Amino acid sequence: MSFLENLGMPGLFNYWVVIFLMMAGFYVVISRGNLVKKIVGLNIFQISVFLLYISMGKVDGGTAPILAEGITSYSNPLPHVLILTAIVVGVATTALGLALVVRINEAYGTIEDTEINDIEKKVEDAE
Amino acid sequence: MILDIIDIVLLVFLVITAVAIIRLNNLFAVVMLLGIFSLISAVLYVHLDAVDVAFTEAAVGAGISTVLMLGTLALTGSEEQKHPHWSPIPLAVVLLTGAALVYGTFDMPHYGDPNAPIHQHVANRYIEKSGEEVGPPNIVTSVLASYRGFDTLGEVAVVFTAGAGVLTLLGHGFVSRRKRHREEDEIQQEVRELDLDEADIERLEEEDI
Amino acid sequence: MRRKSIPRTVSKILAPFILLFALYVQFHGDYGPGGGFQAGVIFASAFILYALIYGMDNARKVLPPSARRILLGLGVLIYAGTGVVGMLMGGNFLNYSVLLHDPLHGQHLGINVIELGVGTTVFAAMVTIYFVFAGQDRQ
Amino acid sequence: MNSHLPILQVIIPLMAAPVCIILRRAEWVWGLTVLVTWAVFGMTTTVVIDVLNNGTIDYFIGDWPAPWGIAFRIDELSAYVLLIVSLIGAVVASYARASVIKEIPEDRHYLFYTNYLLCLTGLLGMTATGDAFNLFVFLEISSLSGYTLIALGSDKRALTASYRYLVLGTIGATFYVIGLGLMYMMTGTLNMADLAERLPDVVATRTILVSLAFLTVGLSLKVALFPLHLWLPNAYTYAPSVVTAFMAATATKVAVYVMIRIFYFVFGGTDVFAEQGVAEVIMGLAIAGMFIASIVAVFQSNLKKMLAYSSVAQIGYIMLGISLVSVSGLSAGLVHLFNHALIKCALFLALGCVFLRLGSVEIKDMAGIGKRMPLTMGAFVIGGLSLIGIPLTVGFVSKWQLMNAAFEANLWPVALLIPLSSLIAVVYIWRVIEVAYLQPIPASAPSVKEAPLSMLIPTWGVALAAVYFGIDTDLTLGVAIDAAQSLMGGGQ
Repeated sequence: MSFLENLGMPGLFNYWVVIFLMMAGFYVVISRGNLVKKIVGLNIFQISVFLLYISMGKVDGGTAPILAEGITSYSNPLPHVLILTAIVVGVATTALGLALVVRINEAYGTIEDTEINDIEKKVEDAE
Repeated sequence: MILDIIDIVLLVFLVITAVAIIRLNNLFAVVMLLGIFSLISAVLYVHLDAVDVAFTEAAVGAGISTVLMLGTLALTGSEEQKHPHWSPIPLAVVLLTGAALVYGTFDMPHYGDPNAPIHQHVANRYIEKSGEEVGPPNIVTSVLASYRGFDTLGEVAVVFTAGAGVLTLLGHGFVSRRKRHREEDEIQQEVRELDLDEADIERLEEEDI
Repeated sequence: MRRKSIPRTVSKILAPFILLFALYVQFHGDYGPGGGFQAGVIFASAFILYALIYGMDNARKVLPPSARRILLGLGVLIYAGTGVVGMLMGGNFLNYSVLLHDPLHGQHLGINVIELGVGTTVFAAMVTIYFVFAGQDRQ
Repeated sequence: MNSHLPILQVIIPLMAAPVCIILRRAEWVWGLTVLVTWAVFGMTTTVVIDVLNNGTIDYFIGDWPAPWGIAFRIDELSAYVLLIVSLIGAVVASYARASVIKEIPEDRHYLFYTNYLLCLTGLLGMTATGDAFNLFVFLEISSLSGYTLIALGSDKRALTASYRYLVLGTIGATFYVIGLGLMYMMTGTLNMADLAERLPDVVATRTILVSLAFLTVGLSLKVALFPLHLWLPNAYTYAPSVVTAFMAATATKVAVYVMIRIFYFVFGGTDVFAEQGVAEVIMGLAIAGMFIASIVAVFQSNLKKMLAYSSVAQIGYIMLGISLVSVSGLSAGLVHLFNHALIKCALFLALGCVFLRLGSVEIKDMAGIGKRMPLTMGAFVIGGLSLIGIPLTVGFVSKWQLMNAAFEANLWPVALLIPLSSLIAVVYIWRVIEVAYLQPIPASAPSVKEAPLSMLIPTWGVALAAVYFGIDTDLTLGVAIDAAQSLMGGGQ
C-alpha cells in the first residue's frame, strides 16, 4: 500500500491527529523547564495515548459494549478496560508529581528547572 | 468507516487546545486548558462508544487533576518563566518519535474496521459469553472486575500507593515542616561555626542521654 | 465566611444528592457505565465541596486523618481479601464463582464486594490527597 | 495451599502494605515487614524449586484460562529473578531498622515500610506476571512507591532527583504502553505466550517494528541504559541508604528482566531482535556505557554517586550479554544480573553503615575509616573486589562468561574491552581503599564506633554470598544457562 493511497483514505487520519497530540504533550514535557508545565505535558501525552487505544477499539456501526436485546455489533470492550486502569495510573502519577513540586518549591523557592540547577550547582561547588 | 463530522470537530478542538497549552505561559490558563482538553477527549470517548472511560476521564482528568493542579499553583505561583534560549533538540526528538509512529500507522488496520485482528481474538469471548459466564450486562464491568480483575486490584494498589506517597511527602503540614527546615538550617549554621561534624553531634547527644 | 451564604446553602442542599448519586454509580456499575472508581471520586467530591465551603478544620472533624488512613488501607484489604476467600473456598485467587453455590450469583457477589473495595480506597485516597494539598494537614 | 504460592508471594506483601498504614507503630510495622519479606523469600524459594523440578508453572487468576484472564507464568527465567528480588528484599528489610531511624523522620517510618512493601510487590508482580498489560500496572506500583522512597532522602536534592525520575519513568512507561498498544492492535491479545505465538505472522509489518522500537526505548529508560541513565545517579545518591541498596539491586534488574522477556520470549518466535539492528544498537550503547560511566565514576567524590555511575557501567555488561543473541551471551548477562545485584547490595549496605556513624559518604571524610570500622569496610572491600572481577568472586564468574560469549561470537575486540573497562573499576575502588586504609586518621576526626550488628550481619551475609557464588557457580550459572537455553530454544 503506497503512501499516496493512504493519504487519500481517511482510515488512518484520526491516528495521525492522535499522534500529533501525543507529540505535543511529549514536546511540552521535554522542552519546558517549569515543573508544573512538565506535568501538564505528561497528562496530554497520556490522554492522547488513551485516545489511540480507544480509537482502535471502535467498530464501525458498533455500540457501547453494554449487552442489550437486538444489538449485534459492539465496540471492543478490552481497550476500554485497559484505559480505565491507565487513567487511574495517570492521576496517581500526577498527584505524586505535584506533591513533589510543592516540596521542591518549599525547599528551593522556585519551580523552574534552570533556577533549581543553578542552586544545585552552587551547593555542589560548596561541598 | 469514514470519519464523521463530530470526530473531526472534536479532534480539531483537541489540536487547538494542545497548541494553546504549548504557547501559553500563564499556568492558570494552561491548567484550565488541560481540563478542557480532558473534557473534550471525554466527549470523544463517548462518541467512540467508551462510556465508562468517558465517565472516568471527566471525573478524574477534568475534575481531580485540575483541582490538584490549581491547589499546587496556589502554593507555587502561576507564571511560567519565558525561555531564555530555544533549543532545537527537544523538537528534533519529538519529530523523530512522531515520524516513527506515523511510519508505523501504514500497516495498521483502518479505523473502525470490524475485521481488524483486535476484534477477532480475545474480545469476542467477552462479547459473546460474558453474559452467561459473569452476568452483568455491562461487558466493561465484567472484564474489569472478573476476567481482568487482577489488573483492577493492581489499579487499586496504585491509588493506594499514590495516597500513601502524597501522605509521605506532604502529610506533616507545611507550617511544621517549614519550621523544621528552618531549624535544621540554623543548627547547621551553628555547627559550621563550631566546626563540629555530625558524628560529633551524635556523640554529644548520646552523652546527653 | 459570612458572605458565602449562597454557596453554603447550595452545598448543603447538594451534598446529600452527590452522595446519593455516588451510591447509585457504585451499585449500578453492572448495568450502565460506572463502578467503584467513579463512585469513589464522586463521593470524595462531596467532601471536597464541604471542605471548600466550611473550611479544612471542620472537614477534618468530619473525617479525621486516622479514619482516612484506615479507609485507605481497608479498600485494598477488602479487594484482596475477596480473592483470598475465593482461594480458601477451592478456586484460584479472585475466582468469585466459588463464593456461592451458583457461579453466577457468586460472580455477582464478588463483583459487588470488590467494587466496594475499589470505591473505599479511591474515596479515601482522593480525600487524603485533596486534604493534604489544601491545608496544613497535621497528622 | 502449595499450588497458590505463585500468587501468594505477590499478594502477601500487597496486603501487608495497607496493614502497615493502619498499624502505624514504627516497631510493629518494621517487624511485620521483616516477617513478610522473609515469608515471601520462603515462598519464592519453594516456587523456584518447583519450577526447576517440574517446569513452568501457569497460574490462572480467577480461573479464567490464559488469553482471556490474567495468568501468572513462572518459568526458569522469572524464577531466577524472583529469587534475587525476594532475597534482597528480605535482607534489606532486616537491615533497615537502625538506618531508617537515622535517616528518616520518625513520624514517617510506617509510611517508609508501606512504600517499601509496595515497591517489592510491584517488582515481584512484574516478574511473575504473564500478561503484558498487567506488567505495566505492577511497573507503576513499583515506580510510584520508588519515587516516594527516593524523595524520603534527607538532602533536598532527593526531591529533584525523585521528580526527574518520575518524569523520565513516566515517559518510559508511556512508551511501553504505546508499544504494547501497537502490538495489541496487530494481534488482539495481551498474554505474552499468546503474543509470542501470534507475532510471527505479523512481524513483517511496519507497525510491529515501531512497536518494538517503542518498547525498547521505554524499557531502556527504566533499565537506565546509557545514555538514558540520567535519572539514576542523583536518585541513588540522595535516596536514603536503605532505598539505594534495595533499588540498585532490584529495580533496574527487573527492568532488564522485562527487556529479556520481550526480546527473547514475546518476540522469541521471530528474529526481528537480531535482524533489525536492535541488538547492534544495544551492544554499542552497552559498551559506551561501560566505559563512559566508569570513567565518570572515577571522578566522583561522593561514594554513593560513584557507585551509582558504576551501576550504569555494570548495566552495560548485562546488556552486552543480552545483545550477543546466543545462549552463552544471554546466560552471561543473566549471571551478571544476579551477581551484580549481590555486589551492589553489599556495597550500598556497607555505605549505609558508614553513613550511620559518619553522617557522610564523601571520600574526604573517610580517611582511615578502615581502621575505625573494620567490619564494615571489610564487607566493602569484598564487594569492591567482586565489582572489579577478582577470581574467586562472583564478578569474575560473570565477566569470564561474558568474555567467552564474546569470543564465541567472534567479537574478540569486544571480548578484550571487558577486562579493559574492569581496569577502570580498579581505579575507582582503589581510591576508596587507599583513603580508607592507607591514609592516617586525621587528628580532628571524631571517634567512630563500628556499625550495630543488626546492620553488619545482613551486610556481611550479602558480601559472603558474593564470594560463595563466585566459588560454587552451580546454582546461579546452572539456572542461568537453563533459562537461556529454554528461551533461545523456544525461539527457534
